Order: sequence, then structure tokens, then C-alpha cells
Amino acid sequence: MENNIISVSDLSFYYGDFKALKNINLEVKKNEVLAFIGPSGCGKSTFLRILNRMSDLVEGTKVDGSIKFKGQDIFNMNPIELRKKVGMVFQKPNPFPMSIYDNIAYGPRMQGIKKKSELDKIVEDSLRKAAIWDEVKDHLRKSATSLSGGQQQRICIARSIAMNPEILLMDEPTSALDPISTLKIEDLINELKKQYTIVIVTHNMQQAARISDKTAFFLLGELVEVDATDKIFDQPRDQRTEDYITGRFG
Amino acid sequence: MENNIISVSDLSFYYGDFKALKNINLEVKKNEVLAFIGPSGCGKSTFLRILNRMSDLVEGTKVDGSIKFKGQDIFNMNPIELRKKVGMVFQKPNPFPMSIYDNIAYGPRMQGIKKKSELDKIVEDSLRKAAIWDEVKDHLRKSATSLSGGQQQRICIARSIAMNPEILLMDEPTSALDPISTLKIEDLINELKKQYTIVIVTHNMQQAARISDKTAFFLLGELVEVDATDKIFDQPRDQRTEDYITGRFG
Amino acid sequence: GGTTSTPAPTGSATENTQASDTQKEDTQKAGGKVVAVGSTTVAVPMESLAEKYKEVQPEVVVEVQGVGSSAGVKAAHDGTADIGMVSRELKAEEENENFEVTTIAYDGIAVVVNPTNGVTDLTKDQIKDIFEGTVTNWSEVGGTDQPIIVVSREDGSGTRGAFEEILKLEKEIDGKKVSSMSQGALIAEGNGTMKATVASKEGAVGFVSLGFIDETVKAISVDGVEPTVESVKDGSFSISRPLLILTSKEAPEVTKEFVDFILGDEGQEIVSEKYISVK
Amino acid sequence: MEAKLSGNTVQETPVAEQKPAKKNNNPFKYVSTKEKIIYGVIGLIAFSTFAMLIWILSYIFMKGIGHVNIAGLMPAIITTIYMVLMGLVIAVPVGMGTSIYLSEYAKQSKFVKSLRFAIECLAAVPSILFGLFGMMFFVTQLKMGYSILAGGLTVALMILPTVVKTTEEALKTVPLSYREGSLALGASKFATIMKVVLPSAVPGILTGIVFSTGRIIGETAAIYLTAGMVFRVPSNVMESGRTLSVHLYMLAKEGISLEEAYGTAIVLLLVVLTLNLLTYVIGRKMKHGK
Amino acid sequence: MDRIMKKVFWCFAALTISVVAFMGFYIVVNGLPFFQHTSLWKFLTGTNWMPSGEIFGIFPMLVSSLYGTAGAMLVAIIVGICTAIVLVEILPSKLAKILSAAVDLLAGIPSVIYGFWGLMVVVPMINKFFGGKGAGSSLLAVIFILALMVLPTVIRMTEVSLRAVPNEFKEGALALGASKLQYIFKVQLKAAKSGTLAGIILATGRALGETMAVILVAGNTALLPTSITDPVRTLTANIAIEMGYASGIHQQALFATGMILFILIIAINVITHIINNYSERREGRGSKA
Ligand SMILES: Nc1ncnc2c1ncn2[C@@H]1O[C@H](COP(=O)(O)OP(=O)(O)OP(=O)(O)O)[C@@H](O)[C@H]1O
Ligand SMILES: Nc1ncnc2c1ncn2[C@@H]1O[C@H](COP(=O)(O)OP(=O)(O)OP(=O)(O)O)[C@@H](O)[C@H]1O
Ligand SMILES: [Mg+2]
Ligand SMILES: [Mg+2]
Ligand SMILES: O=P([O-])([O-])[O-]
Repeated sequence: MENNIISVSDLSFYYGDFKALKNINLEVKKNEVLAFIGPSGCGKSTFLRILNRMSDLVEGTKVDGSIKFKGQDIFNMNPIELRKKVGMVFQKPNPFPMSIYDNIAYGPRMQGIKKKSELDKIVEDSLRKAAIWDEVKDHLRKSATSLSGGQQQRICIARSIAMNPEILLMDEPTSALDPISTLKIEDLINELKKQYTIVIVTHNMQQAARISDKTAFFLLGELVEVDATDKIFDQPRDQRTEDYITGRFG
Repeated sequence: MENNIISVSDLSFYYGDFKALKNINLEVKKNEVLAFIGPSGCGKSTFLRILNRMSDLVEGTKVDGSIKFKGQDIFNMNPIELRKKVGMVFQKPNPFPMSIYDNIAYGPRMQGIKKKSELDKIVEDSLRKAAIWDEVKDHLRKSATSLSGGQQQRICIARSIAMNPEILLMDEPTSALDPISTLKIEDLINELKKQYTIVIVTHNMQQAARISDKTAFFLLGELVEVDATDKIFDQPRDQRTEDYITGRFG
Repeated sequence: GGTTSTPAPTGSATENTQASDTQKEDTQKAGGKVVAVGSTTVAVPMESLAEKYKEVQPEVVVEVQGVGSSAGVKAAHDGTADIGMVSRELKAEEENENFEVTTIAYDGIAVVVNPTNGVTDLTKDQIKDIFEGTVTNWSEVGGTDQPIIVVSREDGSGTRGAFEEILKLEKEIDGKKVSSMSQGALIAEGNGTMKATVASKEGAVGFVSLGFIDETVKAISVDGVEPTVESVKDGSFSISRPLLILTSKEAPEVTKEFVDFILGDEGQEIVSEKYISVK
Repeated sequence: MEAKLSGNTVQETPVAEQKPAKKNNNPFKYVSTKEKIIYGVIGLIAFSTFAMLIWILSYIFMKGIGHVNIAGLMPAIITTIYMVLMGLVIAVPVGMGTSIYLSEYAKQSKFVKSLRFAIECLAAVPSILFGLFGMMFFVTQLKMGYSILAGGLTVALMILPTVVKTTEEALKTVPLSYREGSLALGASKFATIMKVVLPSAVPGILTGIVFSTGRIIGETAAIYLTAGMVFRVPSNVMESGRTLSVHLYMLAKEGISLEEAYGTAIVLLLVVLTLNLLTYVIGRKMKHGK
Repeated sequence: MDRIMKKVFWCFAALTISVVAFMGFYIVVNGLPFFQHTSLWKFLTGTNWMPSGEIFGIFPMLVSSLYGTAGAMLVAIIVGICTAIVLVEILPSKLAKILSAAVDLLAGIPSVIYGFWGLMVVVPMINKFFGGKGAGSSLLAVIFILALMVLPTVIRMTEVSLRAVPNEFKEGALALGASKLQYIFKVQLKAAKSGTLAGIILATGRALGETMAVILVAGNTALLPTSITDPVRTLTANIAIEMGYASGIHQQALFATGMILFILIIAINVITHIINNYSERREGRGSKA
């Protein structure tokens, strides 16, 4: 149990009267890559966004149940502190309209780090870890929005890494990218999992198969099944999972 | 040869000084589904948009070579007439901000069809062919923009069909859609090919494999290879095609 | 300039005003319009005259635009106006032999202060000093200790021109005669603004046409003489000037008739309520 | 390790029930003191803006409410309407035609860009300059005299750049995909503009028109320098007239009847308010129509 | 049909262009001869304006116009941006909607009403608290009224561009553990820069060009102000006040004043344009690399 970095118990979530998540129970281990799959609208994003309380931003929502991050109830935490430890990467790469350097330094500066040398180091480290240092090291002052989609996405990952989080949440981080960029991000994820715990939402089942240790299948707000990825893809326990995976669905 | 509805010979295309397409030669047979694949920026969309001269809209472009539609040089045709025969469906569903009915009736009305009964018939037929009649028949007066993405895309297909074209060009028609809507559109394409010639651009190689008879692989403005789809995927002649298809690329 | 000026479909219709009884509506639309442009001072009696004239000549419309004396001369010359209204003597460069200048009344210019001001009488020299800015506190001229706020009119105003001329508010710069009015004076646009400004600022002093005097401001006696219609008429109040109108010698009949009306008994009676009639 | 399947019996979680409540009750729970101060300052500044608005409006309404004399102001109201109609009738077709040409037909050459820039500059020119021009050119040179015509032409000129610009902006917001969709169906360019582009741009164009109307209603100097200030219902466009704004200005200047000035100000405000409301209603309708 | 309509639209465009060109030309032609009488330099730097003596120097008015505009903009920018932030990010959306409508109302109030209110309320108040040579009619009153008048423009444009900042930025910042204020000041305002700037430029033009409201509260003394409570005359007021009384060389001088104003406004536009182009090009260059 101590090994669980996140424990979700009996979580339900409502948009107004609409119950988007129904009594979810789930545990995530340290340094594990967990993939969420499921048809559109099943609640993958919703769930992911609760994990770092980005869901607070939506008005008129309600949570039931509890989520513990390293044993601490996240709803009793300062959300700002929580988000520093639980980073997030979005579907559409969203670098800020500033230079590459400022994008990465944004978080550390926010935390009060002012010293140039220290910032330089963080920026370089993060960009290296995000496997994009070589491509951008000569134009750190260039606007991040002028990069290609795949590069932007890696900048966003670097931006999260610069905060030194413990968990990285990724919501379809490659769905806006071309196949080659996608491959690069997947390689990166395989690299990152040595250090971080990663929860990733994906539409693409091949992707889930390629990169994740465990896979969770959502359907209509329910968590149907979660298990080792091989197992989910080869011999799912639930008929619905099987239907979905074999593409005979809906 | 008479069977070729489109013959492209030695076509080059320039955006200003940039040669986006390089000496393309290609033939499309009647009632065939031809898929264009290739990495981002290789010129798939550019090529597709030349086929119905939507490329005219971009200033500062230049075409070399010829394209024949049923033996007639398209660059000597009235583009308006050409576009009536060569319909187009775009990546992002783009229904007009009018009712469903008016969307479908837009083209026929433009051609001078005013009679209500006649229009009604065309609207119903087109919606039926686009496999969306049952979903919308009771709200034909509803705004088309309020439909879901997948429904909107089928409305756009119906809108093209209402013009009774001979060819349908589709530029990544499912890339903005969820898997279930995608499946529906794919089924629809399989249905439509009985009647229309279809040229489709897709990012998704599985999709190309599922729906097309022939596949053309583009790379950096060149048409590397075009052949029966099975062949392209199982035993491509060109090394570059193989690299791309197996994902070991770039 | 002159006759062709009257805008719009007028022209021919003015000639047969006699036909008015049969074609009343037509003439009213097409014919009688007299446009009077110029001095804001003259505009006041002109409005009353126009109002009265409507009873005498219902078909004729008189438009009065109080925009300033110089504009009046210009409008008359270029034909924008049938009547130019001027509240000062014409300048040399404004003389034009094709135009007739008619005095319709005489007007006094009163020095006014805020009603709260204790000062009631000033000499001409004191007034000059005040407006030139050499005297800056009311205590220097017998009032309470309060800064004087000088309010003047805009350059080109007939009232200001006449006021400066009569009080010799003039000096020479580079051989040119210029106004010696304190440059720090507030500028009020038109007689009305002048009155409103003086009425709303305690230490203010300004000057307006006699016709504008009411209880919101206090008129000062000059050298012991109160500014009234009578004192101007008998010449004991010396700050006065003629009110003029400028018309083309080839003015259309409607205009001439209106001018005749102004100079006639009825017209002068209206004028004499606040001004000094020419009779 | 094993994830539990969902749909199990609901556990009792007393903490859970308090959470949402806690979240909503104190939004400042984790806000630092420094930030609280910043919030306070910003809030105060914003509040002062609205306090000012309320101050102006209430001041004028309190002072003038007993002196609203619509019948007495009829000449000014009618002149105002004339002026607005005249300005719009001239400027709107010309302005819309211009922007349609510039954004839909013209090649985006340097020349077109500089034209667009010239028009943009003109939009920033103060109205007094239009008045100056109108007075010298229309009133004097073309011998229109002080008249509704001269005034109308002047205000038309004044709003023309605004109409061009707002129409262009509105056309810009129409997604390219609409045009492509229509053209790909074999529609001609003109048909595309009339049937798809313009209808989608209507809300934006309308806003521009309302904005221009507001500018005409509120204009003073440019109007009295060209349309004069005769307080009477004009019977044709060659006659002079006095709009509400000019009337208010005259009254404010004269200072004779301040009550009447306040009353006029109220009427003027009501006209503007109605106009605003109208835009809002039309805007909403358009949105829902979609 | 298509071609005919193209011609028709072309005619409209040609008409607009010629009208625009003609107006600019007209003002210049009527203003230029004046500079035979007084040199441009003397005109701009002369401190005396005495039309009766044919002495024309607009320096005090130029300075007053610039002071008034700068002062008003300073206030309007600070207040406007703060108000826009409150509307977009702090207030619940329903209330914000109502207040936005109120801002529109503020924008729709004719300038003469601002002037009138300024004359009746602001000027006496300034006189009471600060006094001054003009008994309240002052540069301060001008700044106050102008700030109030251009405020809606600044608020509205800022509000619109703040709203246009993609939600992704907000999510990105908050997901990094930024507080709301940190997001607003470090990301959102930066992203909304161009729209906000456009609003500021627009407002500056309006402040510089405003006439009637200014005439009513400025005092219209053509002297160089030495204190903020001194009465002033702006370029626009100069034209409006004397237009009716001017003739001959005096009138040309007013046209020349108009020309200067025209050039000032165009200069503001050109500068903005250049700045815009520059920053656009910088971004553009980046995207190709
Ligand atoms: N802000 C919201 N307000 C109301 N309902 C919402 C909101 N966001 C999402 N929903 C609803 O909640 C359900 C789950 O949405 P969610 O975005 O989590 O799905 P998803 O699994 O991420 O889908 P996709 O694969 O399309 O991203 C959907 O039915 C959606 O319509
Ligand atoms: N309007 C344009 N002006 C200049 N260059 C263009 C333009 N449109 C496309 N290009 C260039 O032409 C090339 C081909 O573009 P095209 O859009 O045809 O690619 P694509 O294969 O459709 O890519 P994707 O899969 O991303 O849609 C690219 O290098 C692109 O940058
Ligand atoms: Mg999602
Ligand atoms: Mg493409
Ligand atoms: O308006 P005036 O009478 O002073 O010219």
C-alpha cells in the first residue's frame, strides 16, 4: 500500500446534475505508466483533471469520494502545492507566448528562483530530459509558439519537468501531432518513466500498448477494468473491454 | 485509358518560389477509392485541392503540367462547373451556419432549383446516402452547427452529394472525429464508392488500409509510389514507403 | 456672391410671391427662406424678429445661426447667408461695395461679475487694468481679498473687438496692433458661455452684450453710470457699439422685405426691448 | 495492485461531503496576503469605474427628471433622426461595398494594404477636422449653406472609415471554411458572399452601424459647423437643423435654462440607451438564430 | 454576374478612396499657404496666439493637448486594465456581463454630456479642493474628463483580448502551480498584449481628438500651463472656438492647426503600424526556422 502514490476510492464527479464519473476506485504505483483508454466522452479527461484539481476551474461541479496523494487527501491540500507535485501536459501543445527559455523558467520563477545561473541550469536540465535540448539550445530566446507541434509538446513536457513534479499527467499528448513527432514523444515517455510516475490518456490503443505498464478502460463514466497492459489487450476480463479493443463497438 | 476519370501528367505546383509538388503523374479510375498518405507537409492537401482548383484561391501560386478530368483539361474549364462535378469534403466539418435543410439545398438552389418538392427530394436522398437521414429527419430545421462533429461531417458529405458530383475529394475527413464517428464515416465511404470515385487524404494508415483500393505515398512533394493498397502495405516497391509504413522514419 | 446664393430650389419662386395665395404651399416650400448668419449678439434680437416675422409673413422662414461676427461677414460675402450679422464696425478688408451695411440697433457692453462680488462700480482705467492683467485681486479695486478671474471672448468676436477698441485694450508688437487683453484670461465661446462662466466662478469678471444681462450675473457701473438701455441711449454709458447687418445689393425680394420689417416700427419695437433702436 | 471494479457499494466518507462546501466557502483560503492586497486594489479601482458611471447617470437623471419635455424637443429629435439616416444611407452601402471589395476581391497587394491603412488613419481623425472640412467644402464652396445635406454628408464622411473597418473585421471573422465550402460546391464568388459570408458577418456589421449611429448622435462640433443650429423641424434637406447634442451644447453654453439642459441630456441618454439595448437584442437574436 | 458585381464593389472602393484622398488633400491645400506667413517652426514653437495681431504660435496648445492626452491615458490605462481583469477573471460571469453592458453604456454617452457634467460637477469640485487660476477650469479637469471618456475603449478592448486568450494558457499556468494572479499578470496580459495595445492607441486618438467636452472644462486659455490646475486650450478646442470667427489668414492658421493635428494622429497610427509589423515579422521569422 505504501507503494501507492495515488489512491482513489469511490470517486464520483458531477457536472451539474450529470454524473460524469461513477464510483471510481484506482491505485497508481510509483514509477508506473498508467494509460486510460475508452471511447470519447467516457470521462478519461475528467478523471485525469481531478487528479491535480484542474477540475476546480469548472464551475458547478461536485466531487464525492476521496483521492490520496502519498497518503494525503488532495481536497484538503492547497491546490497550488498539489499542482506543483502533479504536473500536467495537455492534448494541444500550449506553450506560453514567450521565449522558449521563459516558458521553462516560468514555474521556477514563480517559486521564487531568481538567480540566472540556477535558472539556466534548470532550463537546460529540463530541456535535456524532454529530449529537445539539442534542437533548441541555440535559439532559447526564440518564441516557443514558433516551433513545430511536436517540439512544442516537448517544450510543454520540459516546462512541467522544470517544476520537478512527482507525477506527470498527460491528456492525449500526441493526438495533435504527426506520426514522427508522436514517435518521439513516445520514446520520451519511455525515458521519463524511470523518474516519474505517468498517467496518460490516449485514443490510440496501439500507443497504450506500446508505452504503458498498466491500462485502465473507462466506459460511460465507469472504470470497467484496470490491469497490466498485456493482459488488457490479450485477455481482458470484461466483455465490454474486449468489444472495445477489437473495434467491434458502438 | 478511357476508364480514367482523372489523369495527371507531369504536374508541378509552386507556392511562390517553393515547389510543393514535383512532377506528379497519376491516374484515377472510375469508382475507385484512392488514398493519399505521407508525412505532414508532403503536399497531400495541396494536390487534392488542385484537383478541383480550390488552389486558385491561394495567391501567388503556379501550376505546371496538366490534369484531365474525363479527357478535358481542368485548367481550361470554368472552375465553377468543375467544382460541381468534383465535390470536396474538408478536414474540419464546415457546415454553413444555417439549418440542416438549407445546407443540403444550398448547392441545388444555386443551380436554380426552386421547387419545394424537388428540393425536398434531393435533401432526403442526399441525407440518406450520407447515412444520416434517420438521425436528423425530424429536425431538418435545426441549425447544422449544433450537431456533433461526426454528424456535421456527414452533413457536409450529404451537401456534396446533393450536387450529384462524379468525384468526391476528402481531406482527412475523420481526423477531427472520435473513433465511433470515424467508423461511421468509413462505412459510409465503403457505401459511396459504388457510385462515386473517391480520393481521400489520411494520416491514419490503418484507415487507408481499411477503405481504399489504391494508395499513393507522397514524400516531400514527390509521389513516391502508387499501387493497390494491399501491395503498398505488404510489399512496397520503394524503400522510403516501407520505412514510412513500418513507422521507422525520420 | 449675392443673389444666386440662396441655396436650393428657391430662385425663381421668390419672384412671384404674389401668387402665394393660390399656391400657398408651393411658395412656402420653394420660396421664402432668409438665412441670417453671424454675431451671437445680434442673433438674439434676430431670433425674436424672426419669431415675430412668422406672424407677419407665414410663408417666409428665417434661419438664424449665431456663429460669430467674422463668420457672418464671410457667409454674406460668399453667399452662404442672405444676411450677415455683425456686432462691431466692419474692418477695412471686410468692406465690399456690392454689399449694404445697415445698423439695426445700438448695444451696450456691460462688464459683469459674479453676483457674490461686492464691487459695484469701476472706472474705465480700473477695467482696463483688470482685463490687461495688471490688477489681479479684487482688494485692489475695493473688493474683498480674492483673485480676479478674467473671462474674455474668443478672437474675432465682435463684442470683444468693440470692447477692446472702446477701452483701448491695445498694444503694439513688431509694429502690429494687437490686443492687450490678458493672455491668461479664460476664453468663453459666445455671450451665453461668458455669462454662464461668470455666473459659476466667484472671482470672475467678463463682458457681455446688454441683451444678455439677467439675475445670474451682476452688471457693474462704469464711472458711476449703470449700463441700461437709457444710459446707452443718452450716451452717458460709453461702452457701446452698433449692431449691423450685411446684405447684398442684389438680395432677393424676401430678404429685402425682412430687412424692411426689421427697420420698420414693428421690428424696432422688438429691438428696443433690450437694445437701443435706431429711430 | 488490483484495481477494484467500480459500481461497488458506496462507502461512507464523511470527509467527502464537506469538501465541495469547503471549496466554495472560502476562495481565499490559500491566497497569500500580498495577493489579497492586490485583489483589493484592483477591485477598488474597478469599482470606482462603475461608481463613476452611476454618479454621472444618477446626477443627470436626478437633476433633469422633472424637466423632460419630449414634445418641446421634437425638432431636435427629428433633426437627429434625419442626420443619422442621412449619414447611414450614404456611408453604409459605400462602406460595405468598399470593404467587400478590399477583403474579398482585391489582391492583397502593397497598394491595397496602404489603402486600408489610409482608411484606418482616417478613422482616427478627430471629428472637428471633418467639421472644418465640411464647413469649408460643403457649406461654403458647394454653397449648400448650413443644411441637413451638408451635415449629413459630413457625418457620412466621418463614419465611413468606421463602417469600412468594422465590416472588414466582421468579414474577417467569417471562417475561411465557409467560403471554401461554398466555392467547393460550385457557387460563384458573389453568391458565396451574399449567401454565406455576409449573413455570418451580419452581427459584426450591425455593431459597426450601431457604433456609427452613436457617433452621429453624440457629435456636436462637426454638426453645428455644417448643419447649423436652427431649432426647428426641417422640412427638407436644404434647411438647417439642430440635433439633440448640439441643442444640449447650446443650452450648456447659454446657461439660461439649466433644467432644460438636464432634460435634454436625459433624452439624449435615453436615445443612446435604446440604441444599446437594440444592439443587444439584435445580437442575441442573431446568436440564437444560428 | 460575378464580374459585374466585382466592378460595382470596385466603384465603391474607388469612391471611398477618392473621398479619403480628397479630404486629406483639401486640408493640406488650405493649410499650406499659411506657412508663407508664418514658418512651420515659428508656428510650432511660438508661444503667442493673437489672431488679431496675426501672431500665430501653437506651442502652448500643442503642449496642452499632449499633456491632457498623456495624463488621461495614464489614468485610463491603469484603471482600464484593472477593470478589464476584474470583469474577465474575478467576477462571476453573469455579473460581469451586466457590468460589460454598463461599460458599453459609458462608451455610448455623448461627449457633450461628459462635458456638461464636467462643467457642472467636476470643475466646481476642482475649484473647491485645488483652486487655480481658472477656478476649476483646468488641465486637471481635462485629464479627468478625457480619462473617463476613453476608459470604455480601453476596458472593452482589453476585456475582449483577455477573453480571447486561449484557455489552454490558463490551464497550462495553473497546472504548473501558478496562482490566479500570477497567471493573469505573467501570462494572460502578455498574451493579450496586441489587443490591449490596439485599444490604447484607439483611445489615445480619441483623447487627442476630443473637442466639445474639452472646451467646456478647459478654460481655453492659450497659455503654457505651469501647473495642473492652470486653464489650458487644446488644438481641437482652438479650431472649434475660433472657426466661426476666423477669416483670411486667421482661418488658414486654423487649417494649419488642423493639419498638425492630422499629422499627429497619422503619426500615432504609423508608429503603431510599424511596431505591429515589427513584432509580427519577428514571430513570422521564428515560425519558418
Ligand atoms: N465542462 C463540462 N460541463 C458539462 N459536461 C462536461 C464538461 N466537460 C465534459 N463533460 C461531459 O463529461 C463527460 C466526460 O467528458 P470527458 O472530457 O472526460 O471525456 P473523454 O473521455 O476525455 O472524451 P474524449 O476522448 O473525447 O476527450 C462527457 O459526457 C462530456 O460531455
Ligand atoms: N498557402 C501556402 N503558402 C505557402 N506554402 C504552403 C501553403 N500551403 C501549404 N504550403 C506548403 O506546402 C507544403 C505542402 O503542404 P500541404 O498542406 O499540401 O501538406 P499535407 O501533406 O497536406 O500536410 P498535412 O498532413 O499536415 O495536412 C508544405 O511544406 C506547406 O508548408
Ligand atoms: Mg478528453
Ligand atoms: Mg493537409
Ligand atoms: O458673437 P459676437 O457678437 O461677439 O461677434
